[in-house]
Amino acid sequence: MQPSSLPTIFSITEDEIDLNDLVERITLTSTGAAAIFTGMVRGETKRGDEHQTEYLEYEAYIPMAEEKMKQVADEIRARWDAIEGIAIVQRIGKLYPKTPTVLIACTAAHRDTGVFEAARYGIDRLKEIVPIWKKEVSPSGEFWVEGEYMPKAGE
Amino acid sequence: MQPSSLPTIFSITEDEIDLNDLVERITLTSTGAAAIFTGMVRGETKRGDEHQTEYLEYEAYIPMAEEKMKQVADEIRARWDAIEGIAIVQRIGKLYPKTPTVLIACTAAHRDTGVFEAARYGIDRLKEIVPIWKKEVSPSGEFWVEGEYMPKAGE
Amino acid sequence: MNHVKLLFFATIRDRMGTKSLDLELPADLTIHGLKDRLSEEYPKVKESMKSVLVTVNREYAFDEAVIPLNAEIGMFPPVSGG
Amino acid sequence: MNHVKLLFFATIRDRMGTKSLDLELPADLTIHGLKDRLSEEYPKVKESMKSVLVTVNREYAFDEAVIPLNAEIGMFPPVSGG
Repeated sequence: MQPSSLPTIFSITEDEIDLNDLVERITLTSTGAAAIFTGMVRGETKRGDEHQTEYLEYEAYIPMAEEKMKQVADEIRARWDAIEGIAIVQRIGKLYPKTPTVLIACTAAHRDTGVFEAARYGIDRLKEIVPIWKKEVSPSGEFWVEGEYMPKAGE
Repeated sequence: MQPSSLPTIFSITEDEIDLNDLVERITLTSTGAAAIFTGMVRGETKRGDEHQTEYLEYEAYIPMAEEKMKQVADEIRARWDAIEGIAIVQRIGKLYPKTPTVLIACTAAHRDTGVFEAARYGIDRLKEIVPIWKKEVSPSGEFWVEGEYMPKAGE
Repeated sequence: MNHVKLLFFATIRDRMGTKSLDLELPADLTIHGLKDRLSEEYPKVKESMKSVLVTVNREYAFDEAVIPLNAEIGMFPPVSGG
Repeated sequence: MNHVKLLFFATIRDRMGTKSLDLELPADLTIHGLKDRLSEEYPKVKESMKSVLVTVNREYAFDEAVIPLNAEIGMFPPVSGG
Protein backbone atom coordinates (compact mmCIF):
# COMPACT_ATOMS: atom_id res chain seq x y z
CA MET A 1 0.00 0.00 0.00
CA GLN A 2 1.15 3.54 -0.64
CA PRO A 3 2.01 5.47 2.53
CA SER A 4 -0.47 8.13 1.43
CA SER A 5 -3.35 5.68 1.78
CA LEU A 6 -2.26 4.49 5.22
CA PRO A 7 -3.93 6.08 8.25
CA THR A 8 -1.84 8.72 9.95
CA ILE A 9 -3.30 10.78 12.79
CA PHE A 10 -1.73 13.88 14.33
CA SER A 11 -3.45 15.81 16.99
CA ILE A 12 -2.77 18.52 19.53
CA THR A 13 -5.78 18.65 21.75
CA GLU A 14 -7.16 19.79 25.06
CA ASP A 15 -9.39 16.73 25.22
CA GLU A 16 -8.81 13.40 26.92
CA ILE A 17 -6.71 10.94 24.93
CA ASP A 18 -8.92 7.99 23.97
CA LEU A 19 -6.66 4.99 23.38
CA ASN A 20 -9.46 2.70 22.22
CA ASP A 21 -10.57 5.15 19.57
CA LEU A 22 -7.06 5.98 18.33
CA VAL A 23 -5.99 2.35 18.01
CA GLU A 24 -9.21 1.53 16.19
CA ARG A 25 -8.60 4.36 13.72
CA ILE A 26 -5.16 3.00 12.75
CA THR A 27 -6.25 -0.64 12.51
CA LEU A 28 -6.59 -2.01 8.96
CA THR A 29 -7.96 -5.39 7.89
CA SER A 30 -4.34 -6.48 7.51
CA THR A 31 -3.31 -5.26 11.00
CA GLY A 32 -2.39 -7.78 13.68
CA ALA A 33 -0.25 -5.77 16.11
CA ALA A 34 -0.18 -2.35 17.74
CA ALA A 35 2.58 -0.92 19.93
CA ILE A 36 1.46 2.08 21.91
CA PHE A 37 3.32 4.47 24.17
CA THR A 38 1.57 6.85 26.51
CA GLY A 39 3.19 9.29 28.90
CA MET A 40 1.46 10.57 32.02
CA VAL A 41 1.99 13.41 34.46
CA ARG A 42 4.10 12.10 37.34
CA GLY A 43 2.90 13.35 40.71
CA GLU A 44 6.08 12.18 42.40
CA THR A 45 9.45 12.14 40.70
CA LYS A 46 12.29 10.21 42.34
CA ARG A 47 14.98 10.26 39.66
CA GLY A 48 17.29 13.28 39.60
CA ASP A 49 15.84 16.14 41.53
CA GLU A 50 13.25 14.43 43.74
CA HIS A 51 10.05 16.43 43.75
CA GLN A 52 6.28 16.54 43.78
CA THR A 53 4.18 17.94 40.96
CA GLU A 54 0.80 19.54 41.44
CA TYR A 55 0.14 19.84 37.73
CA LEU A 56 1.83 20.48 34.39
CA GLU A 57 0.80 23.17 31.99
CA TYR A 58 1.50 22.32 28.35
CA GLU A 59 1.64 24.66 25.41
CA ALA A 60 2.49 24.13 21.75
CA TYR A 61 3.37 26.09 18.64
CA ILE A 62 0.40 24.31 17.13
CA PRO A 63 0.77 24.61 13.33
CA MET A 64 4.49 23.84 13.49
CA ALA A 65 3.92 20.99 15.99
CA GLU A 66 1.47 19.41 13.54
CA GLU A 67 4.03 19.66 10.74
CA LYS A 68 6.74 18.14 12.93
CA MET A 69 4.44 15.32 14.01
CA LYS A 70 3.94 14.59 10.32
CA GLN A 71 7.71 14.60 9.91
CA VAL A 72 8.09 12.11 12.78
CA ALA A 73 5.53 9.86 11.07
CA ASP A 74 7.39 10.16 7.75
CA GLU A 75 10.66 9.27 9.48
CA ILE A 76 9.01 6.21 11.05
CA ARG A 77 7.68 5.03 7.68
CA ALA A 78 11.08 5.59 6.07
CA ARG A 79 12.74 3.39 8.71
CA TRP A 80 10.13 0.63 9.15
CA ASP A 81 8.28 -0.09 5.96
CA ALA A 82 5.94 -2.60 7.59
CA ILE A 83 4.21 0.12 9.61
CA GLU A 84 0.55 0.47 8.65
CA GLY A 85 -1.05 3.15 10.85
CA ILE A 86 0.50 5.85 13.02
CA ALA A 87 -1.16 8.05 15.64
CA ILE A 88 0.66 10.88 17.40
CA VAL A 89 -1.32 12.89 19.93
CA GLN A 90 -0.24 15.52 22.43
CA ARG A 91 -2.68 16.81 24.99
CA ILE A 92 -2.08 20.40 26.08
CA GLY A 93 -3.40 22.64 28.85
CA LYS A 94 -3.37 22.05 32.58
CA LEU A 95 -2.84 18.37 33.31
CA TYR A 96 -2.83 16.65 36.68
CA PRO A 97 -0.91 13.60 37.94
CA LYS A 98 -1.84 10.23 36.39
CA THR A 99 -3.33 11.90 33.30
CA PRO A 100 -2.07 10.64 29.92
CA THR A 101 -0.48 13.57 28.09
CA VAL A 102 0.93 12.02 24.96
CA LEU A 103 0.35 8.98 22.79
CA ILE A 104 2.31 7.35 19.99
CA ALA A 105 0.82 4.25 18.42
CA CYS A 106 2.06 2.22 15.47
CA THR A 107 0.33 -0.74 13.83
CA ALA A 108 1.61 -3.50 11.55
CA ALA A 109 0.57 -6.95 10.35
CA HIS A 110 2.90 -8.69 12.83
CA ARG A 111 4.67 -7.73 16.03
CA ASP A 112 8.20 -8.56 14.86
CA THR A 113 8.24 -5.98 12.08
CA GLY A 114 9.42 -2.97 14.07
CA VAL A 115 6.22 -1.74 15.73
CA PHE A 116 7.82 -1.55 19.17
CA GLU A 117 10.95 0.15 17.84
CA ALA A 118 8.83 2.54 15.77
CA ALA A 119 6.74 3.62 18.78
CA ARG A 120 9.89 4.12 20.82
CA TYR A 121 11.49 6.14 18.03
CA GLY A 122 8.31 8.21 17.73
CA ILE A 123 8.24 9.32 21.36
CA ASP A 124 11.98 10.00 21.35
CA ARG A 125 11.69 12.18 18.23
CA LEU A 126 8.61 13.98 19.51
CA LYS A 127 10.60 14.99 22.58
CA GLU A 128 13.40 16.27 20.34
CA ILE A 129 11.77 18.20 17.53
CA VAL A 130 8.06 18.82 18.13
CA PRO A 131 7.58 22.35 19.56
CA ILE A 132 5.72 21.65 22.79
CA TRP A 133 6.73 22.81 26.27
CA LYS A 134 5.58 22.13 29.77
CA LYS A 135 5.66 24.22 32.89
CA GLU A 136 5.76 22.31 36.13
CA VAL A 137 3.75 23.64 39.03
CA SER A 138 4.61 22.23 42.45
CA PRO A 139 4.05 23.20 46.08
CA SER A 140 7.44 24.94 45.95
CA GLY A 141 6.83 27.05 42.86
CA GLU A 142 6.72 26.74 39.10
CA PHE A 143 9.34 26.32 36.41
CA TRP A 144 9.53 25.53 32.72
CA VAL A 145 10.91 22.10 31.93
CA GLU A 146 13.55 22.47 29.24
CA GLY A 147 14.67 19.76 26.88
CA GLU A 148 18.27 19.30 25.85
CA TYR A 149 18.08 18.56 22.16
CA MET A 150 19.30 21.13 19.66
CA PRO A 151 17.78 20.39 16.25
CA LYS A 152 20.14 20.28 13.30
CA ALA A 153 19.64 21.74 9.83
CA GLY A 154 16.91 19.82 8.00
CA GLU A 155 15.21 18.60 11.16
CA MET B 1 7.83 -0.42 46.63
CA GLN B 2 7.28 -4.14 47.15
CA PRO B 3 6.09 -5.99 44.04
CA SER B 4 3.13 -7.25 46.09
CA SER B 5 1.81 -3.71 46.43
CA LEU B 6 2.20 -2.92 42.73
CA PRO B 7 -0.87 -3.28 40.50
CA THR B 8 -0.92 -6.47 38.45
CA ILE B 9 -3.96 -7.34 36.38
CA PHE B 10 -4.63 -10.68 34.67
CA SER B 11 -7.78 -11.36 32.85
CA ILE B 12 -9.29 -13.84 30.45
CA THR B 13 -12.53 -12.36 29.31
CA GLU B 14 -15.22 -12.44 26.67
CA ASP B 15 -15.66 -8.67 26.98
CA GLU B 16 -14.13 -5.89 24.92
CA ILE B 17 -10.62 -4.88 25.95
CA ASP B 18 -10.76 -1.34 27.32
CA LEU B 19 -7.29 0.18 26.93
CA ASN B 20 -8.16 3.41 28.71
CA ASP B 21 -9.41 1.58 31.77
CA LEU B 22 -6.54 -0.90 31.93
CA VAL B 23 -3.83 1.75 31.60
CA GLU B 24 -5.53 3.84 34.26
CA ARG B 25 -5.60 0.86 36.63
CA ILE B 26 -1.82 0.36 36.38
CA THR B 27 -0.92 4.06 36.65
CA LEU B 28 0.54 5.13 40.01
CA THR B 29 1.34 8.66 41.17
CA SER B 30 4.97 7.88 40.32
CA THR B 31 4.15 6.60 36.80
CA GLY B 32 5.26 8.60 33.77
CA ALA B 33 5.33 6.02 30.97
CA ALA B 34 3.26 3.11 29.67
CA ALA B 35 4.18 0.72 26.87
CA ILE B 36 1.23 -1.22 25.58
CA PHE B 37 0.93 -4.01 23.05
CA THR B 38 -2.36 -5.08 21.56
CA GLY B 39 -2.93 -7.80 18.99
CA MET B 40 -5.91 -7.85 16.67
CA VAL B 41 -7.58 -10.40 14.43
CA ARG B 42 -6.12 -10.00 10.93
CA GLY B 43 -8.75 -10.26 8.21
CA GLU B 44 -6.09 -10.61 5.52
CA THR B 45 -2.75 -12.29 6.09
CA LYS B 46 -0.02 -11.82 3.51
CA ARG B 47 3.01 -13.34 5.21
CA GLY B 48 3.53 -17.07 4.77
CA ASP B 49 0.38 -18.77 3.65
CA GLU B 50 -1.65 -15.86 2.21
CA HIS B 51 -5.24 -16.11 3.35
CA GLN B 52 -8.41 -14.40 4.51
CA THR B 53 -9.92 -14.88 7.95
CA GLU B 54 -13.61 -14.63 8.66
CA TYR B 55 -13.16 -14.90 12.42
CA LEU B 56 -11.02 -16.51 15.11
CA GLU B 57 -12.40 -18.58 17.91
CA TYR B 58 -10.29 -18.47 21.06
CA GLU B 59 -10.37 -20.83 23.98
CA ALA B 60 -8.29 -21.06 27.14
CA TYR B 61 -7.52 -23.45 29.97
CA ILE B 62 -8.67 -20.62 32.19
CA PRO B 63 -7.32 -21.36 35.68
CA MET B 64 -3.93 -22.42 34.32
CA ALA B 65 -3.83 -19.47 31.91
CA GLU B 66 -4.34 -17.12 34.87
CA GLU B 67 -1.48 -18.77 36.75
CA LYS B 68 0.80 -18.55 33.70
CA MET B 69 -0.11 -14.89 33.17
CA LYS B 70 0.99 -14.31 36.77
CA GLN B 71 4.22 -16.15 35.97
CA VAL B 72 4.81 -13.89 32.95
CA ALA B 73 4.29 -10.84 35.18
CA ASP B 74 6.71 -12.27 37.78
CA GLU B 75 9.30 -12.88 35.04
CA ILE B 76 8.89 -9.29 33.83
CA ARG B 77 9.39 -7.90 37.35
CA ALA B 78 12.44 -10.12 37.86
CA ARG B 79 14.03 -8.77 34.66
CA TRP B 80 13.03 -5.06 34.83
CA ASP B 81 12.83 -3.84 38.38
CA ALA B 82 11.59 -0.38 37.36
CA ILE B 83 8.25 -1.80 36.21
CA GLU B 84 5.36 -0.46 38.29
CA GLY B 85 2.10 -1.86 36.92
CA ILE B 86 1.42 -4.79 34.59
CA ALA B 87 -1.79 -5.74 32.81
CA ILE B 88 -2.18 -8.93 30.79
CA VAL B 89 -5.55 -9.55 29.17
CA GLN B 90 -6.68 -12.16 26.68
CA ARG B 91 -10.08 -11.94 25.12
CA ILE B 92 -11.63 -15.29 24.17
CA GLY B 93 -14.65 -16.40 22.14
CA LYS B 94 -15.50 -15.59 18.55
CA LEU B 95 -13.55 -12.54 17.41
CA TYR B 96 -13.77 -10.78 14.08
CA PRO B 97 -11.13 -8.91 12.04
CA LYS B 98 -9.83 -5.65 13.54
CA THR B 99 -10.88 -6.65 17.06
CA PRO B 100 -8.20 -6.42 19.76
CA THR B 101 -7.72 -9.88 21.24
CA VAL B 102 -4.84 -9.44 23.65
CA LEU B 103 -3.21 -6.67 25.64
CA ILE B 104 0.04 -6.41 27.56
CA ALA B 105 0.76 -3.10 29.25
CA CYS B 106 3.66 -2.15 31.51
CA THR B 107 4.15 1.14 33.35
CA ALA B 108 7.22 2.78 34.89
CA ALA B 109 8.35 6.20 36.07
CA HIS B 110 10.33 6.83 32.85
CA ARG B 111 10.32 5.42 29.34
CA ASP B 112 13.99 4.39 29.29
CA THR B 113 13.68 1.86 32.11
CA GLY B 114 12.62 -1.18 30.12
CA VAL B 115 8.87 -0.61 29.63
CA PHE B 116 9.04 -1.26 25.88
CA GLU B 117 11.23 -4.33 26.31
CA ALA B 118 8.99 -5.59 29.13
CA ALA B 119 5.83 -5.31 27.02
CA ARG B 120 7.57 -7.08 24.14
CA TYR B 121 8.79 -9.83 26.45
CA GLY B 122 5.29 -10.16 27.88
CA ILE B 123 3.57 -10.81 24.56
CA ASP B 124 6.34 -13.18 23.45
CA ARG B 125 6.04 -15.22 26.67
CA LEU B 126 2.24 -15.22 26.55
CA LYS B 127 2.46 -16.80 23.12
CA GLU B 128 4.87 -19.43 24.46
CA ILE B 129 3.48 -20.60 27.79
CA VAL B 130 -0.06 -19.35 28.43
CA PRO B 131 -2.56 -22.09 27.49
CA ILE B 132 -4.77 -20.33 24.95
CA TRP B 133 -5.58 -21.53 21.45
CA LYS B 134 -7.28 -20.11 18.44
CA LYS B 135 -9.16 -21.72 15.61
CA GLU B 136 -9.18 -19.84 12.38
CA VAL B 137 -12.38 -19.82 10.34
CA SER B 138 -12.06 -18.74 6.71
CA PRO B 139 -14.08 -19.04 3.53
CA SER B 140 -12.05 -22.17 2.74
CA GLY B 141 -12.61 -23.98 6.04
CA GLU B 142 -11.41 -23.96 9.61
CA PHE B 143 -8.21 -25.03 11.32
CA TRP B 144 -6.53 -24.74 14.68
CA VAL B 145 -3.54 -22.42 14.73
CA GLU B 146 -0.70 -24.22 16.49
CA GLY B 147 2.23 -22.56 18.16
CA GLU B 148 5.74 -23.96 17.99
CA TYR B 149 7.07 -23.51 21.47
CA MET B 150 7.65 -26.55 23.66
CA PRO B 151 7.80 -25.46 27.30
CA LYS B 152 10.72 -26.71 29.35
CA ALA B 153 10.70 -28.05 32.90
CA GLY B 154 9.92 -25.24 35.33
CA GLU B 155 8.09 -23.13 32.77
CA MET C 1 -5.34 -46.60 42.28
CA ASN C 2 -5.05 -42.93 41.47
CA HIS C 3 -8.13 -40.97 40.50
CA VAL C 4 -7.21 -38.20 38.06
CA LYS C 5 -9.11 -35.65 35.99
CA LEU C 6 -8.00 -35.14 32.39
CA LEU C 7 -8.81 -31.91 30.53
CA PHE C 8 -8.43 -31.70 26.74
CA PHE C 9 -8.12 -28.56 24.66
CA ALA C 10 -8.09 -27.50 21.00
CA THR C 11 -7.10 -30.28 18.57
CA ILE C 12 -6.75 -32.83 21.35
CA ARG C 13 -10.30 -32.19 22.55
CA ASP C 14 -11.61 -32.43 18.99
CA ARG C 15 -9.88 -35.81 18.49
CA MET C 16 -10.86 -37.14 21.91
CA GLY C 17 -14.42 -36.04 21.27
CA THR C 18 -14.69 -34.82 24.86
CA LYS C 19 -13.53 -31.93 27.06
CA SER C 20 -12.66 -34.05 30.07
CA LEU C 21 -12.30 -37.57 31.36
CA ASP C 22 -12.10 -39.05 34.87
CA LEU C 23 -9.68 -41.97 35.02
CA GLU C 24 -8.40 -44.48 37.55
CA LEU C 25 -4.68 -44.97 37.00
CA PRO C 26 -2.11 -47.26 38.59
CA ALA C 27 -0.40 -45.39 41.45
CA ASP C 28 3.02 -45.18 39.82
CA LEU C 29 2.02 -44.40 36.25
CA THR C 30 4.18 -41.81 34.43
CA ILE C 31 3.05 -39.21 31.89
CA HIS C 32 4.59 -41.44 29.27
CA GLY C 33 2.51 -44.37 30.49
CA LEU C 34 -0.64 -42.25 30.38
CA LYS C 35 0.06 -41.21 26.78
CA ASP C 36 0.50 -44.87 25.83
CA ARG C 37 -2.77 -45.77 27.47
CA LEU C 38 -4.67 -43.00 25.69
CA SER C 39 -3.06 -43.91 22.36
CA GLU C 40 -4.34 -47.45 22.75
CA GLU C 41 -7.83 -46.59 23.91
CA TYR C 42 -8.31 -43.61 21.58
CA PRO C 43 -6.53 -44.36 18.29
CA LYS C 44 -7.50 -40.91 16.96
CA VAL C 45 -5.09 -39.21 19.37
CA LYS C 46 -2.19 -41.65 18.86
CA GLU C 47 -0.44 -39.29 16.44
CA SER C 48 -1.15 -36.25 18.64
CA MET C 49 0.44 -37.90 21.68
CA LYS C 50 3.88 -37.45 20.08
CA SER C 51 3.77 -33.67 20.32
CA VAL C 52 1.11 -33.09 22.98
CA LEU C 53 1.87 -30.74 25.87
CA VAL C 54 0.93 -32.17 29.24
CA THR C 55 0.32 -30.31 32.48
CA VAL C 56 -0.05 -31.67 35.98
CA ASN C 57 -1.88 -29.41 38.39
CA ARG C 58 -1.44 -26.53 35.91
CA GLU C 59 2.34 -26.87 35.52
CA TYR C 60 4.01 -28.29 32.45
CA ALA C 61 5.05 -31.91 33.04
CA PHE C 62 7.24 -34.34 31.12
CA ASP C 63 7.35 -37.99 30.16
CA GLU C 64 9.30 -39.38 33.12
CA ALA C 65 7.21 -37.66 35.80
CA VAL C 66 5.04 -39.94 37.96
CA ILE C 67 1.49 -38.67 38.11
CA PRO C 68 0.64 -37.49 41.64
CA LEU C 69 -2.55 -38.48 43.45
CA ASN C 70 -5.77 -36.78 42.37
CA ALA C 71 -3.97 -34.76 39.75
CA GLU C 72 -5.64 -32.39 37.29
CA ILE C 73 -3.99 -33.22 33.98
CA GLY C 74 -4.19 -30.98 30.93
CA MET C 75 -3.41 -32.14 27.39
CA PHE C 76 -3.16 -29.78 24.45
CA PRO C 77 -1.14 -28.75 21.40
CA PRO C 78 1.49 -25.97 21.53
CA VAL C 79 -0.30 -22.79 22.57
CA SER C 80 -1.32 -20.11 20.08
CA GLY C 81 -2.89 -17.28 22.07
CA GLY C 82 -2.45 -13.59 21.56
CA MET D 1 12.28 46.33 4.38
CA ASN D 2 11.04 42.90 5.38
CA HIS D 3 7.89 42.57 7.42
CA VAL D 4 8.08 39.51 9.69
CA LYS D 5 5.96 38.03 12.44
CA LEU D 6 7.76 36.77 15.54
CA LEU D 7 6.14 34.18 17.82
CA PHE D 8 7.52 33.50 21.29
CA PHE D 9 6.93 30.44 23.43
CA ALA D 10 7.60 29.19 26.97
CA THR D 11 10.48 30.98 28.75
CA ILE D 12 11.12 33.28 25.80
CA ARG D 13 7.53 34.48 25.81
CA ASP D 14 7.67 35.02 29.57
CA ARG D 15 10.83 37.13 29.23
CA MET D 16 9.59 39.04 26.18
CA GLY D 17 6.34 39.72 27.99
CA THR D 18 4.41 39.05 24.76
CA LYS D 19 3.32 36.16 22.56
CA SER D 20 4.13 37.84 19.27
CA LEU D 21 5.67 40.85 17.65
CA ASP D 22 5.46 42.34 14.14
CA LEU D 23 8.80 43.76 13.03
CA GLU D 24 10.25 45.54 10.01
CA LEU D 25 13.71 44.14 9.33
CA PRO D 26 16.44 45.08 6.84
CA ALA D 27 16.06 42.85 3.78
CA ASP D 28 19.30 40.89 4.29
CA LEU D 29 19.21 40.42 8.04
CA THR D 30 20.33 36.99 9.30
CA ILE D 31 18.94 35.04 12.27
CA HIS D 32 22.09 36.05 14.08
CA GLY D 33 21.37 39.72 13.35
CA LEU D 34 17.81 39.33 14.60
CA LYS D 35 19.00 37.80 17.87
CA ASP D 36 21.40 40.72 18.33
CA ARG D 37 18.64 43.21 17.73
CA LEU D 38 16.29 41.53 20.23
CA SER D 39 19.10 41.31 22.79
CA GLU D 40 19.60 45.05 22.54
CA GLU D 41 15.95 46.05 22.58
CA TYR D 42 14.85 43.47 25.19
CA PRO D 43 17.69 43.03 27.69
CA LYS D 44 15.68 40.36 29.54
CA VAL D 45 16.12 37.92 26.63
CA LYS D 46 19.81 38.65 26.02
CA GLU D 47 20.90 35.56 27.97
CA SER D 48 18.18 33.40 26.36
CA MET D 49 19.33 34.34 22.85
CA LYS D 50 22.46 32.20 23.33
CA SER D 51 20.50 28.93 23.45
CA VAL D 52 17.21 29.91 21.80
CA LEU D 53 15.82 27.72 19.03
CA VAL D 54 14.69 29.69 16.00
CA THR D 55 12.30 28.60 13.27
CA VAL D 56 11.55 30.24 9.95
CA ASN D 57 8.22 29.33 8.43
CA ARG D 58 7.99 26.39 10.89
CA GLU D 59 11.37 24.86 10.04
CA TYR D 60 14.39 25.08 12.31
CA ALA D 61 16.78 27.80 11.15
CA PHE D 62 20.33 28.73 12.11
CA ASP D 63 22.45 31.81 12.67
CA GLU D 64 23.79 32.34 9.15
CA ALA D 65 20.43 32.04 7.39
CA VAL D 66 19.06 35.22 5.85
CA ILE D 67 15.47 35.80 6.90
CA PRO D 68 13.11 35.46 3.92
CA LEU D 69 10.40 37.98 3.11
CA ASN D 70 7.28 37.94 5.27
CA ALA D 71 8.60 35.10 7.35
CA GLU D 72 6.88 33.62 10.40
CA ILE D 73 9.66 33.31 12.95
CA GLY D 74 9.38 31.20 16.09
CA MET D 75 11.67 31.57 19.11
CA PHE D 76 11.67 29.16 22.01
CA PRO D 77 13.80 27.04 24.36
CA PRO D 78 14.60 23.37 23.63
CA VAL D 79 11.32 21.51 23.46
CA SER D 80 9.97 19.43 26.37
CA GLY D 81 6.72 17.86 25.20
CA GLY D 82 5.51 14.37 25.85
